[in-house]
Amino acid sequence: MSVLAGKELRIVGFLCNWCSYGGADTAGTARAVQPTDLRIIRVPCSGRVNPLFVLKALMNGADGVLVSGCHPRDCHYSSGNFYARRRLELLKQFLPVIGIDPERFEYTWVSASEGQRWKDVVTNFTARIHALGPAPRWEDVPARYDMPVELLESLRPLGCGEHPALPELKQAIKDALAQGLEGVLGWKKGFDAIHAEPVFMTTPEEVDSLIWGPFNVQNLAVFLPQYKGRKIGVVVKGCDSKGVVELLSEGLISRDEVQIFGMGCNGTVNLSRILAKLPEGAAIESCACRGNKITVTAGGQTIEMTMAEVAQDKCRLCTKPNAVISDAFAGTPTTEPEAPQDGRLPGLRFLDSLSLEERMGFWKGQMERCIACHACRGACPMCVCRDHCVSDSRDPEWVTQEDTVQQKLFFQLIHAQHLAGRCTGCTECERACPMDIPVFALKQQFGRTIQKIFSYGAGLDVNATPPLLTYQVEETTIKERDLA
Amino acid sequence: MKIGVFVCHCGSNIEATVDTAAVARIALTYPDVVFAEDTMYTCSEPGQENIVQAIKKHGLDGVVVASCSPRMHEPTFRRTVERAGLNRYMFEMANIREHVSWIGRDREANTNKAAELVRLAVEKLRRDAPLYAKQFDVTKRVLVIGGGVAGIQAALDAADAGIGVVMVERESTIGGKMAKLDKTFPTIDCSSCVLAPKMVDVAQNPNITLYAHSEVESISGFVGNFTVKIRRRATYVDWDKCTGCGTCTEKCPTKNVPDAFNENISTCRAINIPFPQAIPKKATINPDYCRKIKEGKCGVCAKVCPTGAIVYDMADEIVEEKVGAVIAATGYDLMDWTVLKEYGGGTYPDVITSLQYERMMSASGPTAGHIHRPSDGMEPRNIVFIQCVGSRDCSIGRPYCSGFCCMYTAKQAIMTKDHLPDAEAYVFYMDIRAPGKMYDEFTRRAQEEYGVQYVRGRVSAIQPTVRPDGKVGYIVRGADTLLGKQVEVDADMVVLAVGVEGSHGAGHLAEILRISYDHFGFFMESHVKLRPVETNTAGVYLAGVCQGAKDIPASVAQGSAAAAKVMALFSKPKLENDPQISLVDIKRCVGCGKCIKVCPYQAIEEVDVRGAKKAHVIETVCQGCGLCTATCPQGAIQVAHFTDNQILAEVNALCQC
Amino acid sequence: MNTIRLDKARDPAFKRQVEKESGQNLSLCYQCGNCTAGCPGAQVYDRQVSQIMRAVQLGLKEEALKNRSLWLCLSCSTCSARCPNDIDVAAVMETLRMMARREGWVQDRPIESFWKAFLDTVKYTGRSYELGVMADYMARTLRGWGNLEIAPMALRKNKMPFVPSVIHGREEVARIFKRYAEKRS
Amino acid sequence: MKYAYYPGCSGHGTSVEYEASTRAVCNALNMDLVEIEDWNCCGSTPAHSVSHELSAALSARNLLQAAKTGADCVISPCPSCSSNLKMARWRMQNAEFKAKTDELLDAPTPANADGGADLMETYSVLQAIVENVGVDAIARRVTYPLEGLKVVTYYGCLLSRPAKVAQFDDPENPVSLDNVMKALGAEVLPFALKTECCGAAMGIPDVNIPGSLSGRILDTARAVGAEAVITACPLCHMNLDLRQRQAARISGKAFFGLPVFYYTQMIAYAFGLSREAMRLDKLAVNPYPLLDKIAARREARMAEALKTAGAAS
Repeated sequence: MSVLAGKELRIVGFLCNWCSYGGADTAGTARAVQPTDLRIIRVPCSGRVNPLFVLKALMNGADGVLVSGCHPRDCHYSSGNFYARRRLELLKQFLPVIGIDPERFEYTWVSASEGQRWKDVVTNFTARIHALGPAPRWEDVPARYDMPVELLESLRPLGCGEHPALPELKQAIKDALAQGLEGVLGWKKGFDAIHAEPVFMTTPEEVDSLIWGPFNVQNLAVFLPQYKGRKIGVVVKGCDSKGVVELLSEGLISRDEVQIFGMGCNGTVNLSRILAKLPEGAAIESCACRGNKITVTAGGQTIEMTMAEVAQDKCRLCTKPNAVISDAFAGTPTTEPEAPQDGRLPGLRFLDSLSLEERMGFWKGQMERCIACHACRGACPMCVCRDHCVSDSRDPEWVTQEDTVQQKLFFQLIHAQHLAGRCTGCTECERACPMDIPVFALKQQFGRTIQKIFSYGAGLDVNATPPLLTYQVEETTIKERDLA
Repeated sequence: MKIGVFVCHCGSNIEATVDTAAVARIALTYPDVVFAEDTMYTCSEPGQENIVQAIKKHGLDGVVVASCSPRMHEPTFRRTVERAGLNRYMFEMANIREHVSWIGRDREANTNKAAELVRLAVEKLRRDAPLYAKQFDVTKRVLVIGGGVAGIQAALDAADAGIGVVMVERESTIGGKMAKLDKTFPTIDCSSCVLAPKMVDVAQNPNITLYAHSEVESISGFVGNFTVKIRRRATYVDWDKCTGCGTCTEKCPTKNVPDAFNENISTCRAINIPFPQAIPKKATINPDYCRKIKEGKCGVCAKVCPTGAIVYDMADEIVEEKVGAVIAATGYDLMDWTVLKEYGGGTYPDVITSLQYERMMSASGPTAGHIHRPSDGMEPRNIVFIQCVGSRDCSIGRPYCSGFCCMYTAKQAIMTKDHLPDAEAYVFYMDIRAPGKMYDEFTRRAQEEYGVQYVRGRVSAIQPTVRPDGKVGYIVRGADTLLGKQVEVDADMVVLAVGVEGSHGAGHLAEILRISYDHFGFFMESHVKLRPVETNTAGVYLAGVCQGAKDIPASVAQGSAAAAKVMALFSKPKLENDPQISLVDIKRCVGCGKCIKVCPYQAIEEVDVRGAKKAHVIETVCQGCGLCTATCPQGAIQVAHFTDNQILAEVNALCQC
Repeated sequence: MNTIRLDKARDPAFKRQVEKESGQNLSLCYQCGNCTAGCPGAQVYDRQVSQIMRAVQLGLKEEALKNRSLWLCLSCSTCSARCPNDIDVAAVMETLRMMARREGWVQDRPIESFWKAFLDTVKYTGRSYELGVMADYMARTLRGWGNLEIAPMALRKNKMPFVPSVIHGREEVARIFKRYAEKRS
Repeated sequence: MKYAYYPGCSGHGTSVEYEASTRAVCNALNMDLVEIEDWNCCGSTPAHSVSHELSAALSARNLLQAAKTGADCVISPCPSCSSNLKMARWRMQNAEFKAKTDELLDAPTPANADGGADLMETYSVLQAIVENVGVDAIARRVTYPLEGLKVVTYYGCLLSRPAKVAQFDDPENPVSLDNVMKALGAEVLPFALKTECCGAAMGIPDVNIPGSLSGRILDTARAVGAEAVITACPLCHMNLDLRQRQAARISGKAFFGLPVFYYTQMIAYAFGLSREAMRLDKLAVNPYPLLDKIAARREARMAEALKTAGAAS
């Protein structure tokens, strides 16, 4: 639909039926003249406003989006706006990472009696959007294809040698199987020397195939929900264990149905980094690991590399190398480093260094490369919707099957939004991406905001309530925003 | 789907700034729209009939009306489409009056905007499904909050209709502000003679349960089924035993307690019954002053009480009541006029409020009806009344007229002349607002019969001075704008007609009741003209000044009106829910329980469906807020008529690039 | 008094001009008279502040500008402090005074002369000089004799030095006045 | 804190005693004052009555001179001067007004980030004493308390008005002077005319205006039992003190005989500063009988205290 050329910008408002919609009526009844740009969508409650609606509007070309609800403590449904406040504040702080000016989105509170306030809100917000001008359009922004290349310094020494406690771990698993555990998820050697693959160990022989080392990259927590109702075990690295904790805290698996086997982790590799050092397309013949050195023979060449060169980014800043929860822990725990000042991985560091428009261009370039295989989703232990992912559904139909940058990015936004407050930072989404798109940056943007506002990190406490499923009547860390 | 669109002119309300014919033409280009036209008054009988005929003639499956706010006429048009055989929920509205024609002057922009809003409504309607209401039981009892004249009237009317009433009053007696008044305008009736019999009726009516000295702590539930927690504040007297004999008060040695009932112009004892006609007539100890409670010494009242009713270690008690409806009648308080330093800010003893003056004139008041000024007991000769103190004053954030001050000021001036025939009464006013029956005549009588001197102008300042005889005087400096002169009166006493605001704590109560309130603590009615005693929360009604300044007859009328609304609500054997509620798609639900966690009404329960955990909505409990829908990652729980797909369709209609 | 034909006499542009120059919304005034009530000059005014405000509201330019009150205003701001509608009435009075000067409708020459005398002293010396101002003023207007009543005491207490203080930057100050005069003409 | 000091023209004429006592008191309170070099008249009421730009230009020159001192802010004892300096800075925050005013100056004023003029802030000396030094510090320094002296404080129009520019004390019921006087041991009587206008400079063209207005202030002060009036403004002081006889005559009252002090003179007295720090000789209404009374009360109290102490030991 056409916006009156030159006169109006496209501003979408989501107003709760009881307070703000009434406030807009009161303003109308008082003939309080306002700019004509705003289009109001009536919703029952500001708590009904899924932040994805706002993202949808902004992705599809809205120049500004306004959400308005009842004043805190005066919600018609008693607490809807409290949830809305958390979700919308988080959204506002998320927007810059995809190159959208957060000033284009605002949320506020207007009661049904506040006609004058509503007029001020509309007038001020419209003036703000006009000052910002039309939103940059995805088709106009130049795509860029440069990638973060930074190699972060590791917080602790990473290693790849034989783990001395592996026999102890195997014995613990064998004992557990003997006591009636149906099977235990672990890793075994894969199709070549640098690939590991998951194994569901049910016999002592299978347990003997268990390996532990830099190639055990998969987060096995991803398989746990599908074993629901069966008593099984899982072998975890520190990062994997956080996923288990989060699944437990959300009630998606039961504590009495899962046994957790842990061992100190010394880091895992980013396979793309190894492959990049090898002759293109060469088959891997052998691999030897000692200390922090990996020696790979491929295509007749023997190439030596260090963990410092090929380790996964997350391992470099890892502060939880040991399982945060376990029933059996083999060997001595790895020393845990202090949390770094700056926990950003290269993806987010790179995005932070770009201007808003450059960030848009970045995602445009990356999403052009995206093949929509959804491997990111498959690898994510917290993606529990499985067959019911909204990206595959027509009711609701959040994304179409259209192969456009916006649709593909919107899937990533859904994923990131669904993980807000739940993502444990295992970066499996990014690892699994065949195109090496740094999609974890979107989740980390949410994660750091949640850490900042709610001092909350997911996957650390089984009894914690994720911040988006609760609220405080007075939010001391959320600045009251006032448009009037 | 076949959709019909009706674009209303609303006379010239919409047509003046929106080209409704053009909107109708554009609407015809929208998907599924097979019929569109502009009509003069869609809500009028011919307008509605027109819709009915169009549905029949064109076989419409759904209707969009573009007119006023759905908060106004959505129920009207739902009935209209139902008359034509459609499901009442196959209807949507586009608000092109309050949100378009009344707020924008640019006809082109308005027309475009109106057409877009119609588009939103069409897109929403295309995804609507017929809905059917469910019935649920209703608790036929009503909670009345506040025992002033409005609350009393509401309680008595409801009780007379056989409805159980729970009345909660913050003070230790009912009666409210009216009980403090000496006389009432325009008849100069004795206030307590009119009110006291009604108060007695409240006490004696078997259908009424009265909790005095109590406050509403919390309310949960919804229309028909509220659960109320009431805090019975400790009185330190067992009211079942107290006979109201007054011996305790007589013997209490603590005599310096500010007497709140007498607006603090006098003192009372630490154990007290506010006034002779109090209901309930029971004593209450003020723990801030009681020596026994504060210091552990004394205990005189316990010694003299003939029934042994004194309980020094009494604690607050929480009681729970179940009701189906609530009437808020919490009245008002005077605004804090001490911000007005030019009137002394409360430091001049002989500058008092009209309510204090009322107590002074009352025969049951502290001076037994004799007018003596507080500072030295002198009988005043010159009394100045200042109107609009804290009313119509934007500089202190009080833009509104308090409504009844003009009338009671006239009454008090007349009463002054009655009490002190030789005294002079001056009234400084800006405008006299006397629109009620016999009201203007009354203010005229004050001037014509009683010789009250009215002066048109505000008072700039009150300046105390010491007269040659050593007595304090108050130079009241104002203007006579009719004369165009500055004028002064050397007054003995000044009475301020202080403006009103919502009762202290009204905002907090509004939050408990989930109703809107304004900046001044007044509760917001559902529609300013047509639904004056209803609120936007079903089952919660308003009576009296809590909704806005009004005098006694209007408060009484509203009390009866609120009671009538409750009777109508309770007249049905069962209530019907609004079926625009959430529904779980069992196939999509993974049983994660996030919806259960956030639901404000505990309306979602966990059920076992063939061994799998699933969410299930209790239909009569769900209020349709949609918080669950926004929470569920899979989109497995959808609130009807505000589904993800409907809102997405609206967003997509607006933003397509 | 002549009847005012409002349809002819009203000058809405005048009201707008006053509003623009004073930054005040005159429509907010509801004529409560509080400005008049608190005005220390009310007793000597020939037209009360509230009446002047009314004249501006109606757009009656002469009524608003041709009066002595504008010149007797003490700029004490009591009217502004007590206005229930938060109108800066003193700013309106000051605006009207400037407009009256522009129109050549000064109704109180002596007071204007006092200002001129005062400002001339500042212009020539950089500072004000009470005795000089007084003498200049009395010479210009042949008025102000009432002040002679306090002169002996002032002189006895040596409160009025006979020599003005002159600042180094007096030419700089004079240039301010010169530019101001050029801009006005 | 370092203050750029603006004495104002009357400090060299009618209010030499204010000027002397202000400097002495600031010195006693360890306030670092640097007089603005070659300051000019702020233009007073005549300038802003004639043109806001002219008034602002005269003030702006002073504020630019003040900036050269490297002080934190400007202070002035005279409410009219400080009001003008404050108002100039306030008006010149508006870029358009700044541009118009700059046209009158030799060189334009420096601009701040918002396009307004970057000028130093001005406070009255009273505000600086009350807010930066504090009345507690004054109370601690008192050696000769004003034993039972009953005073009314008279602020005049401009100390706290217009509120949006003055940003000091309550516009209707200011209390800063009251607190200072209480710290000195005086009893401050309730006085409704604290901010009523005294007639300002209208005495020059028409003595009847300040005559009647000041007459009323003095009459009420006497009626409530004041022994003295305390003021902070040279113009007010002139109308209440120098014109006191005239005021009595014009308002048809008997001569009030009420001494009118600058608050700084009272501080100087209570601190026991030198005669030159008070310049009581400059007052028109004879203050000495009253001061003798205070001294007598003090001596009586001391004697009483000694007696009690003796009896106790």
